Amino acid sequence: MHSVFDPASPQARAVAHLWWWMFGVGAAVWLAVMAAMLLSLRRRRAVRGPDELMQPAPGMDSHIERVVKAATFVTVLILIGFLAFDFSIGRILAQQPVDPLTIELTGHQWWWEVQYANQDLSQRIVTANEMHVPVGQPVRFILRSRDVIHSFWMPNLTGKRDLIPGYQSTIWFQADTAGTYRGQCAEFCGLQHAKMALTIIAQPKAQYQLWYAAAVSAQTEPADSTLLYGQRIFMTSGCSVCHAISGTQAYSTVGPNLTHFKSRTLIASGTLPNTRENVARWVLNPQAIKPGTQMPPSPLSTDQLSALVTYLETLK
Amino acid sequence: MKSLRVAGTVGDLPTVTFGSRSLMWWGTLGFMVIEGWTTAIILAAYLYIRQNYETWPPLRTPYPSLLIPTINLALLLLSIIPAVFVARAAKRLDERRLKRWLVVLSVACLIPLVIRWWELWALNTRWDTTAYGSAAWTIVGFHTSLLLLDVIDTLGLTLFYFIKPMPVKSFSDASDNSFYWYFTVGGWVVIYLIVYVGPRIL
Amino acid sequence: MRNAFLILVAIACAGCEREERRLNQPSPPAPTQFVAQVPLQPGPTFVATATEAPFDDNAYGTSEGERLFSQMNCVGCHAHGGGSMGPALMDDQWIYGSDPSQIFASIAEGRANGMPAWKYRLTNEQIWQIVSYVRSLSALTPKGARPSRSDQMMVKPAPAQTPNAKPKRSGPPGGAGH
Amino acid sequence: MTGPNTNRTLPVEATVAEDDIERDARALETVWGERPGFWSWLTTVDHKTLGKRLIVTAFLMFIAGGIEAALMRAQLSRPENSLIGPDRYNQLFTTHGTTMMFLFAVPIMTAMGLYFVPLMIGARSLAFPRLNAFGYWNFVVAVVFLYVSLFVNTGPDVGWFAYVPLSGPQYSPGHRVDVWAQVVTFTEISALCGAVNVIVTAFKMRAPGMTVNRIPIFVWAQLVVAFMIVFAMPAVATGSTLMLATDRAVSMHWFNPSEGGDALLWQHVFWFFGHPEVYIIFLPALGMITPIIETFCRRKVFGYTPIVMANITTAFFAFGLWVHHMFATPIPELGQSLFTAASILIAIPTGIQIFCWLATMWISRPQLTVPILFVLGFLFTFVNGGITGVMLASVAFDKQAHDTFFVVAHLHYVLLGGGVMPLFGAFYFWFPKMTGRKLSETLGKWHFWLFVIGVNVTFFPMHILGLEGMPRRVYTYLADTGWGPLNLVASIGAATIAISVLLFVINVIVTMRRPVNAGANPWNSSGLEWSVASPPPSYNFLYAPLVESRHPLWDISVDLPVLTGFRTDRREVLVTTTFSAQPDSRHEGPTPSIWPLYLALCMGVVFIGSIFSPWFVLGGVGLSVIGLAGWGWTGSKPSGHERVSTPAAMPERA
Repeated sequence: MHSVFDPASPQARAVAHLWWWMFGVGAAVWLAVMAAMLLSLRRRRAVRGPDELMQPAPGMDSHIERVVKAATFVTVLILIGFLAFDFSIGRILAQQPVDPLTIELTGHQWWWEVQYANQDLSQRIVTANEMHVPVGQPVRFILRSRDVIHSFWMPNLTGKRDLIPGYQSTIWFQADTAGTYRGQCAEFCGLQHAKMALTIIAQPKAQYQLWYAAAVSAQTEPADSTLLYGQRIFMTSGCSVCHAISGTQAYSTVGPNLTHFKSRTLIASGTLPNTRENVARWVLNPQAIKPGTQMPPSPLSTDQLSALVTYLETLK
Repeated sequence: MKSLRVAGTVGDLPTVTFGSRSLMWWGTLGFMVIEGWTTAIILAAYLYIRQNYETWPPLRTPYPSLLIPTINLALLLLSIIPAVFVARAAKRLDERRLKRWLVVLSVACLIPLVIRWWELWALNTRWDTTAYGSAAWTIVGFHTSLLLLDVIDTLGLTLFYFIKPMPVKSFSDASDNSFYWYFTVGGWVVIYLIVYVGPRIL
Repeated sequence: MRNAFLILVAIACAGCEREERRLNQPSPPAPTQFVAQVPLQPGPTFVATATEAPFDDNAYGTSEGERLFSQMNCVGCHAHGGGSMGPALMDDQWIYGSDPSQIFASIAEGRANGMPAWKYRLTNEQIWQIVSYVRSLSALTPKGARPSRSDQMMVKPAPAQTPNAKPKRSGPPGGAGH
Repeated sequence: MTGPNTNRTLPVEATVAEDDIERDARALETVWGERPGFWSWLTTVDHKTLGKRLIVTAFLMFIAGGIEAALMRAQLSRPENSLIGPDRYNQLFTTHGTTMMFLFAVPIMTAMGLYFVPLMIGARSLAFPRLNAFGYWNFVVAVVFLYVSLFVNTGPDVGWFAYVPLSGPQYSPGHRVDVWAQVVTFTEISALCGAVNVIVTAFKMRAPGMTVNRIPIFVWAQLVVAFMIVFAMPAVATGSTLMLATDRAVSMHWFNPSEGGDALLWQHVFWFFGHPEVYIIFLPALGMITPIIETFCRRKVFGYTPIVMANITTAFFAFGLWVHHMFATPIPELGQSLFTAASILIAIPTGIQIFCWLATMWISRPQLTVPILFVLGFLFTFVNGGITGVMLASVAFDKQAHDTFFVVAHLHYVLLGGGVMPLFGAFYFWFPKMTGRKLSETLGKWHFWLFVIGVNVTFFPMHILGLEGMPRRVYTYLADTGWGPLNLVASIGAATIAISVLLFVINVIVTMRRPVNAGANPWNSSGLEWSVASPPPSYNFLYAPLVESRHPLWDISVDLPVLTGFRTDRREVLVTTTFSAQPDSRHEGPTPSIWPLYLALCMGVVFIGSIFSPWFVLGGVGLSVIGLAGWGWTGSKPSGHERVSTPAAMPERA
């Protein structure tokens, strides 16, 4: 699933490498200290035993002093070595990417706004919570926040970077192996901080190009009457006030962009699989699933709801 | 209990001491360090905020005016003189002269406190317009609370000396009060330079 | 001693009320009775009593109202309460009355000269939240629940820092305007 | 040091007559003693009464924090658990953090200092007893204010660190964060009062002959921590009161990015205090370990000077590494790597102390009583936490582990392992001195084993959870994240900890029913505190003990050398010079007074009132002027027999 232990990018691999070395040396040091502690109890006395004072024996003291000095010296050596190792890993992470794919990520209270920047406006993609990235090409994120501090973190791909209002920070990685990677907001940001996940799908370049072309293509116009009825419900009831679908009159940027909504694997910021029944349950009462989220329950009747969901399913 | 062997007597030790031999002096020093460090932190935050602005003070915010603050600074510096005389009289245990200089010190420290109200508005900005205004008001406001605390101490001490018989150790407290007053005035000089003169230089 | 305890309990309940986060609760109903704007009315005359906005003394509801006020672009016409194309909301001049039911009607049904009807766009709970925020702009709601400054530019004194509005009769007699 | 009668030749030794001791003891008891009754309960200034009271209050806060932790673990035991909603959970984890850090850890460590420092340095009381009372009552106001607020649904819900802008005026409506800001302010005042007291007592009131290199290591640790408090607490007091509270109450723009404010400024100000705070909790615990090891290894600790130097070095380094809490923020890389180096180097002084203890145990024959068991538990748990701490110092790794359950595991290993275990060991070791009764060893062993097992079963799985992507402060998690089983193990561990603490409470209650039969020195230890009765009389020392070595009770063969000559008709304490501890002057201590409590309530009116309206602040200041007048008035009662030491010394006034 997602963890630091199976890295999928050079950055995460470097850190995992550093981690396993630290774990090994750390465990060895800990075992050594435990051994010293337990062995020091070899001549322990009964609690009720005689308690005459032990006068310091000069011979023993100078010997033990040399041992303590040696132990301290070894500790300093280990720490200095570890410091050097960490700086070398740090330099790997600090290299600048060469012609990266740039994605602008903006944190909102409890979802992620994703924008594929591109000079040619027709090639721009605005989506939410889910991103496709090409394998083998560096991807650079420009991170901003519209409200509170969030933190972008994909354990398999790279370390975390905070999104702080008033700051623009950047982080980059290069996915090596294809796959679906999950990450979650790592800085406490309010009521639904626990369910503010995002997904990155790393695909070989060819598949990525296909996805990109589909994502940029126009939505298919609703053909039959139920789809038209569904679209009208979307436009007239509260949906279009917050959500936008490019190619229709809904253009509000308050909520996540729903263009090509059906092509996403998860909805509600990585909380539910994108099935018809989940979408219906979510639209009817999102507060039951994510109490405190900014989307209100919708006063739709059952047939209005099914028409709306049918329309949403056409947004491939 | 082991038996006790007399190894000396403390009977002939003094009970009233001055300066760093007395506990109260160390307590005063402790709180001076705390308040001085708090002022240093706020000043550091003030300079940290400075990084967020191209121009300092921010656009359309006038410089703090210098007239009233400079007058108040002079008054504060002048008030060190009665404080020195209070300390000297206290060390000589001369109660009559101590009372006289305490009255002078009380007046000399009350006036700057009153003027401080206009000095706050001499910042020429409100606390809720920009971070610059907030920082300036917080620093001057915090020092005003220190000034108020010390004025209360001085007035209290003066009042006590006039209305009740005071023990000898209150002389030591009087010299500690002067010691604390030097800190309050010294702290204001630093704040004055950074908050009032600083914007013209930073 | 007993009434001191009662006062404490009263303060505690006010605290409870102000701080409550009403999550996943049914939407408070739209008002059924509207306070009359004009004393002339057909049929038997009756004077509706002032209604109670559900979020007036709830800090979370009022802050959600503030969020909706900017997200639904009310700022476009009313600015941050000072008014531009739309009327000002911070002063004590109320064209359609300042009673919660009247403001609810203004938002839900819309008003002349361009005020859109939000009845089908927003749920009742959201409209009530905006009602409470609008009333807090002119300091008609309790001080503790009014929002403090926002993280945007400082364009107006924060509602929490404006003194409570003196009750002023607004509009024709019979208007609640409390 | 100047002083009229330094190192005069001491008179020929004479033992104090038995009936003189009786007479002086009775006289001092009347002068120093506490009259029973509620009024004297409120006006007490005895550092032992206030110390015990602060320990009990802080331990109640430990239990309250523990209950909050148990509720959190119950909610996290299963994925998508609906036991506690997000709003209630946010209040719980914030109050858990705030209670444990501000209301339990720092106060109980300073309380151990306030109780034992006078006893260990041979002083009759603290330098400023009424200031100590003022500090305690401020702490009580903080406790009452936080927990009343929690029960009226106004508990803070933004984390114990309250990062802006979430804790700012726009994203935290209502008064929840104001409650947090004022609770922090009260605990700062309380800690600062304690710190000034400990510093001045340790500098000026040591027993004659206790030169700087004869100060017990427990006192050294408390002294170093007091200095850290003096330089760390103002940072958060400034941040919470002068910046966050004013931002929320009067629309200041310290943290408003649109008006020149800066969200990172809060993190700098908070963590500049935050990291020294965890060392303020940790160093006193280290100071408790040395006397325990010395007593039960029956041997003077190996390396007194290295341990003292290590304490001082840790204190300095602690102020130089706060940015390692902010490695994920857009701070330039070079700056971050500086703090990596500092964060790594601070491990060396603690390492030296641990090597010295291991050396002492190696070359002696330790008795495995409960206190030393807790020291072994400390070594077992803390060394693990220390190593993960060094790992977190690396910028690269911290980017993967920051704000995840890996950090939760690290901080609990170092706080529970490094702080609470030595504290429990200290309770078992000094309980006979405080109450005159020994805690039961069998119950103690059960408590020890359950606690160590509980801590490790609870927090070791969190290392793995953290590296598998589980962020901190989440009220629930999805089932398909695979975090369910390990969270269940952690919740079971939490139950074990709860049982072990319950066993400790039972042990205390059972022991308090037994007769007072522990005697002055039940463990044959070496400190001055073991030379007085248990529980110690109100005046601590009948006569000022003359100290001639680091371990007074072990190095004196027959009888204790003392300095007599104190007046027995008023509360007299001995003031000595700072470095060589030569007797310098006698100081009259204050008598019980109500003004500390009154002034603490005025502080309550000022700070709690400032949330609701600024007029409370003016009213509170007015009330506190009356308090200051009362404090000064009772403090300056003329007493006829004063002897002045000034260059123009006047003859003794009749």
